[in-house]
Amino acid sequence: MNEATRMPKAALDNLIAILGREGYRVMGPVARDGTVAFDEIRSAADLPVGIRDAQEAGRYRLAPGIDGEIFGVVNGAGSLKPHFFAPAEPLLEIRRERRGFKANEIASAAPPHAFIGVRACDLAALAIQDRIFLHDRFRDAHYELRRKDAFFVAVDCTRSAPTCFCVSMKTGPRATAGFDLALTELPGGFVARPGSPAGEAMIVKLGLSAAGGADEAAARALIDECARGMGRRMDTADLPRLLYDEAENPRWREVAARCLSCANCTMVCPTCFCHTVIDQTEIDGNMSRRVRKWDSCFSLEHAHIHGINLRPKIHDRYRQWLTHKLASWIDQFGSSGCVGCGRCITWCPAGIDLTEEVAAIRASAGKG
Amino acid sequence: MKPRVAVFKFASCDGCQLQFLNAGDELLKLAGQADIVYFPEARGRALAGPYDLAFVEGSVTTPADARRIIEVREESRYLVTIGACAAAGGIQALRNWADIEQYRRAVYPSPEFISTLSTSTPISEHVRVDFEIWGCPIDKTQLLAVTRSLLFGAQPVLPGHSVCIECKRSGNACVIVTRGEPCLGPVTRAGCGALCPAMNRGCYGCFGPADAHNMESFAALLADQGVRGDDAMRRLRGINGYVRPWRESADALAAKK
Amino acid sequence: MATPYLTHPARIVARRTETAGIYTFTTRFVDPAARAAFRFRAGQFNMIYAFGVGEVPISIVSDPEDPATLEHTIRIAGRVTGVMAKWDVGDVVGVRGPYGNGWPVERARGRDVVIVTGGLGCAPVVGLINYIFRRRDQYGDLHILHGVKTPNDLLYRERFDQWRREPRTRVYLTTDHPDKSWHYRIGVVTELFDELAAPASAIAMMCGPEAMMRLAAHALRAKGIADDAMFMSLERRMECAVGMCGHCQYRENFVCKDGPVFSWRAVKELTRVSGL
Amino acid sequence: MPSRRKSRTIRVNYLARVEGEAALHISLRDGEVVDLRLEIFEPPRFFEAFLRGRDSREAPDLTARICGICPVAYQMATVHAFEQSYGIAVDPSVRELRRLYLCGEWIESHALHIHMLAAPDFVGCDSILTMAEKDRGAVERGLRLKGAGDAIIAALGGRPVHPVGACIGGFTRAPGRGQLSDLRERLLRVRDDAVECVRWVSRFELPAANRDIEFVALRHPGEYPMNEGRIVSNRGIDAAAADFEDCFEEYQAAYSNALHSKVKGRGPYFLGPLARVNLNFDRLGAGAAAAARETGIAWPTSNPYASIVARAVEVLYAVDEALRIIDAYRPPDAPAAPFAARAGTGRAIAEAPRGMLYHAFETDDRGLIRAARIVPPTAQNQARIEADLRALAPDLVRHPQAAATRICEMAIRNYDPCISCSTHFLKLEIDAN
Ligand SMILES: Cc1cc2nc3c(=O)[nH]c(=O)nc-3n(C[C@H](O)[C@H](O)[C@H](O)COP(=O)(O)OP(=O)(O)OC[C@H]3O[C@@H](n4cnc5c(N)ncnc54)[C@H](O)[C@@H]3O)c2cc1C
Ligand code: SF4
Ligand code: SF4
Ligand code: SF4
Repeated sequence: MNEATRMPKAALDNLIAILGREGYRVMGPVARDGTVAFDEIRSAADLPVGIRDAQEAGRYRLAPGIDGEIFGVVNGAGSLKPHFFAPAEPLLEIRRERRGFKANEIASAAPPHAFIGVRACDLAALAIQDRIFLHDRFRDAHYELRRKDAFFVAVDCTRSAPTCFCVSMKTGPRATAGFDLALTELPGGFVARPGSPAGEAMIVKLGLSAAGGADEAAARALIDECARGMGRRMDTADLPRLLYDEAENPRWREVAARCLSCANCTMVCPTCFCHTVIDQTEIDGNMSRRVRKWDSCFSLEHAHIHGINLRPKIHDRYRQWLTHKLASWIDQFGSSGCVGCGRCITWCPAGIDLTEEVAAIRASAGKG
Repeated sequence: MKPRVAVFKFASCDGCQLQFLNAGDELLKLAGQADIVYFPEARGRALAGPYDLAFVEGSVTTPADARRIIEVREESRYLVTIGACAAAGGIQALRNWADIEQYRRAVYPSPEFISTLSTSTPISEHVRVDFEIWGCPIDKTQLLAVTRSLLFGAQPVLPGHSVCIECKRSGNACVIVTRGEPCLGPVTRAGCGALCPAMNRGCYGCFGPADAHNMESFAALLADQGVRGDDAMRRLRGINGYVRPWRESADALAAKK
Repeated sequence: MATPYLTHPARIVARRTETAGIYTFTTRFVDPAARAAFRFRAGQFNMIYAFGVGEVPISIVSDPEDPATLEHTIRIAGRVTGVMAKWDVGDVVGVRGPYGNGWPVERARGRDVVIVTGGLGCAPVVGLINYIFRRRDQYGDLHILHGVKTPNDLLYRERFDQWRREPRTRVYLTTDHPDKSWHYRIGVVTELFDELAAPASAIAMMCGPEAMMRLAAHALRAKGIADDAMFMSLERRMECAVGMCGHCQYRENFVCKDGPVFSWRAVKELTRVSGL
Repeated sequence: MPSRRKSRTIRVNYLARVEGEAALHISLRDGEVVDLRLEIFEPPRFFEAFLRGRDSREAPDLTARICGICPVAYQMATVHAFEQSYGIAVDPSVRELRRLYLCGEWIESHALHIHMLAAPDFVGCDSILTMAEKDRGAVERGLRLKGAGDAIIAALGGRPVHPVGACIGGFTRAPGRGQLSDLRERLLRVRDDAVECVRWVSRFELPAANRDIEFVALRHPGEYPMNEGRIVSNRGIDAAAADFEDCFEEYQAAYSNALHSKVKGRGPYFLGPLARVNLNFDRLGAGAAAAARETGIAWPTSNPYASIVARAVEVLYAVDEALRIIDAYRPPDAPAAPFAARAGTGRAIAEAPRGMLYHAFETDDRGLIRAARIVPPTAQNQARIEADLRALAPDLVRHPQAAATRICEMAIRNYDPCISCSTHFLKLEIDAN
């Protein structure tokens, strides 16, 4: 395993076709309304070829990039998250019966999905969601059903957005786990390497032959250069302690003055898992669906208990989000809740940047 | 006995009560659960109160209506307002910043025939309101959910969070971030399903303010986007312009001018 | 594989009014298999579902040795519990659980137990007290401390009087604002600790407003009771109870699975900061 | 002195099953009408006043709020007025989409009126809810038709009431071809309902009446009129839409918050489906025309009670027209034409479900509105409604109160008055240049 092969760009269509024939719904980044999101693709032409993204805090634009470059767009707001942990889905259907009711699970019967063009940070994020939905004390049936048969074609990052900091979070830019096949895009083709038996089989099906040393070296060089040029960084040294100790740092209030409490950061974060479950009941009162929807620690309802709100102020909620993400997550799940994808920075309408907030708290630590 | 339901109208466009009729099959099912005894738009025979559940559409804009709403309250066990007019005074509350005499004279040849108050005010400024459904118009699904909850004898709940949450759940491209266009989503209450961003435009706030909002930061964001002060003021002083956080924010912008 | 959200119909077989606005429901799972499989520990809770309305966390107050019938004492607080007030014998409700860690009844064996509650009374400690009475010889002296704002807030007056008559049991009651009917102590709950005659080896278990529990912990510390011998049951919003929905987070803890009972040592630092 | 016995006052408080609030007052003395007042106490909302100073770009969102039942027509009249003022030429595909959008509103509004507001009269029920017990099939057909109309509006504007998609220059988002295919399926399914609906209403026992009526509607050289055309009447009006104010004048009655209108130098006029069918029968298209002929009514007809049939014919027309548009649809290059605001005046008419809706706006060079004038169809019909009631009045004394009320309501309902939109303000000066 792990032997690098050479894959011509034209073989991508072949890959998509094979996956389609094998029963997968093939998904890839598709440009729409000025950004990209994973959507169904039928051929490589559906991908944002020759386009690159320009990202900054609170700003995202697509613009012409390099001719023929297939994976020039780093990412958009949509990660893998919505495809496994759905933004809204019914879990139970509860029917009233003559005496009482009966609760039935709603099975989601979608075909398995294959994702093409997944970045290392998103694979890392999926592994984190696996911890929550599959490897904790309880397993989430809906998540598991979609997760178990998925196929992943990763793409190593040879270019980062200015908002990226996967190097700091040790999740990229090279895909190291969680994929079936990983591609590095070179000007003239891909270097492909398998990450699973299914990936190895796919290399055979595609008829790829071993890559030359030069190609491998070129791929490495591009990835290394991307790592060196990473737009942002975050000093993670002893972060949990820092954030716990600085729970009353004045910076929380300062950032809260800018924070809209709109929850965009948590919605785009590929690891955030908060959700709410509500009843959607037919008007005749005979059937109720228990529906799960993404929730956010920025909503007021999130910490409401009868008679009190435990996090009434925006600074309480901002601190909850950041402290959970970067600190208590480690206590809970053994890894940081941040993979350094930079989405929360780009998609915050107010342009709040967590790396800057952490740096500011670090700089003023102990002085509050 | 089935609960007695009434639908009242004050100053409004009828769009919210129309949602009952738009409910189609669900309206017929509702009729099996409750007696809709007063609903002039849909039913010829109007039965007198008391009512178990009253839906009130529209704002109070005339002296007669200011008296009528008190009667409605007295006749109703549980009073739910429907829509932006009833919850915030509606678009017609723009008169609250104007000289009503001028309005009246400017537009009617015989202004003395027109009986009107100088303000358009939400129902809650006149009587106790048990629950408010926001939106211009209200969302049909929310209307049915609230009604169902009340039929179960439970206090209704609707989300109070921002439109952004719905916007991201629907996978829309954020118009602020991708286009630099102003959008009221971050300070607006969810409920519409993030309709405007889905239609490729900024939200104009027809569901009123989200319960967690930061108007100061939002005003700063508009300014950063290059929205002129008077334009920003108009955006906030819209369909729900008279509701407190937006009113104050717009007034502050107007004062700066 | 079943979703952890799957709720199981259970029939109400008895309903008792404790006091205005507090009811105890005895339920039995409709499905015999669900009934047979259910086991719980003292202090664990269930998610109780009202059809079409919602689901809330409620402690199990019956005895773990009889898991076939479950008792829940519910205080009518708001939307979901408001509907529960109308429940009656024969009604079918949804139950899933048990969740949470429960009281440290094993650790307390052979020791004096101090129980501190406050406010409107706290169902979980009633279950705990009953648990201990049923195994009276396994525990040392029982000290029950309870503080209320006004005498009207003392909801289980008869029950306190009844406990007071039990052997090796002392009940300490106080109120901030007494009236003529009040013949217990006057003053804030922390002053009760002056009278408390419990050894440093006692174990303390508390349930009630967090501010009160914090004060109690400091008072007990002064009595020489160790931080890790004091336990408190915390309340957070819960929607899943299985550590997935995120609502009950209390910094590094999920109250649903790491709690709801925490040692004072674990949460001492946290309670210092408001809004966590 | 006329004897008191012969004097009779009929008061219908809160007209039922009209959208909005109104009451009718008729006093008769010896068989003569001495007083007849259709009081519209829908409180004034001062749209024309508060629109001043607002940005023209927000206008489609604001004018929509005049009426929750026909917001699309308001948006269409508004955007067309500004496009005229700003000299914007819209993409031909956008023009078609706008017809589709209005088809949606005609279908939904007419289906609502026919099944939920008017039919209960003919079936002898007090509402759709009781009618559902008697004739479930008809009610369900009405709901299906209404649902299909709503779906068209939602496809282009996100939701059926106060849709958000229309803007000056076009739409904020144009649907792809694929997105309209579901709609197409749905319309195909309700086409039979539309045909059946025409048959159904033509079986109603319509009172016979032959009145001297001036019918007014738009007329377009090649199409059944919707957003464009000239103003025409059966008494010889033939004027450009922009010359609306030369043809008609408004006056105020003390008892009503809605202004009345008449043809200048003449009298009341009749707008709406019946006027449109009467004046544009030759543009109805084969399907709708055939269905109209089968009803046995000799078109044009001067019986106002034929309105309900005309309305049903228009439902069928709108379904066919919507299908035609969808089949020929090519997405526009851009959903909206770019434009720059400039100082000027624009006037436009849209055929709302209830008839011609006139908008005129004057803007400054930033695109802020300096003056607005909105003349909704129900206000224009009000004098005509009163004329019909006057014709009925002498006969009313023969009927008991309940029956008399019903007769009046039926006569009023011919106009499907949308009373919330009939309230507006006048005396707006518009610089003609
Ligand atoms: C572990 C645990 C054990 C509990 N045991 C008991 C018990 O034995 N008896 C008892 O009467 N009460 C108990 N409670 C409190 C009980 O769960 C709340 O009173 C109840 O959730 C209030 O719901 P509501 O809908 O009536 O109130 P509302 O104020 O209308 O609340 C609306 C929603 O907020 C959430 N919520 C509100 N309060 C709480 C809360 N305190 N905890 C969690 N979520 C909340 C729920 O989702 C609720 O549906 C316990 C709480 C926890 C966390
Ligand atoms: S916290 Fe921000 S940067 Fe980190 S994973 Fe979430 S969205 Fe990406
Ligand atoms: S488009 Fe508007 S509502 Fe949607 S995320 Fe952006 S700011 Fe929020
Ligand atoms: S996005 Fe905003 S303006 Fe648009 S429909 Fe929703 S709440 Fe109303």
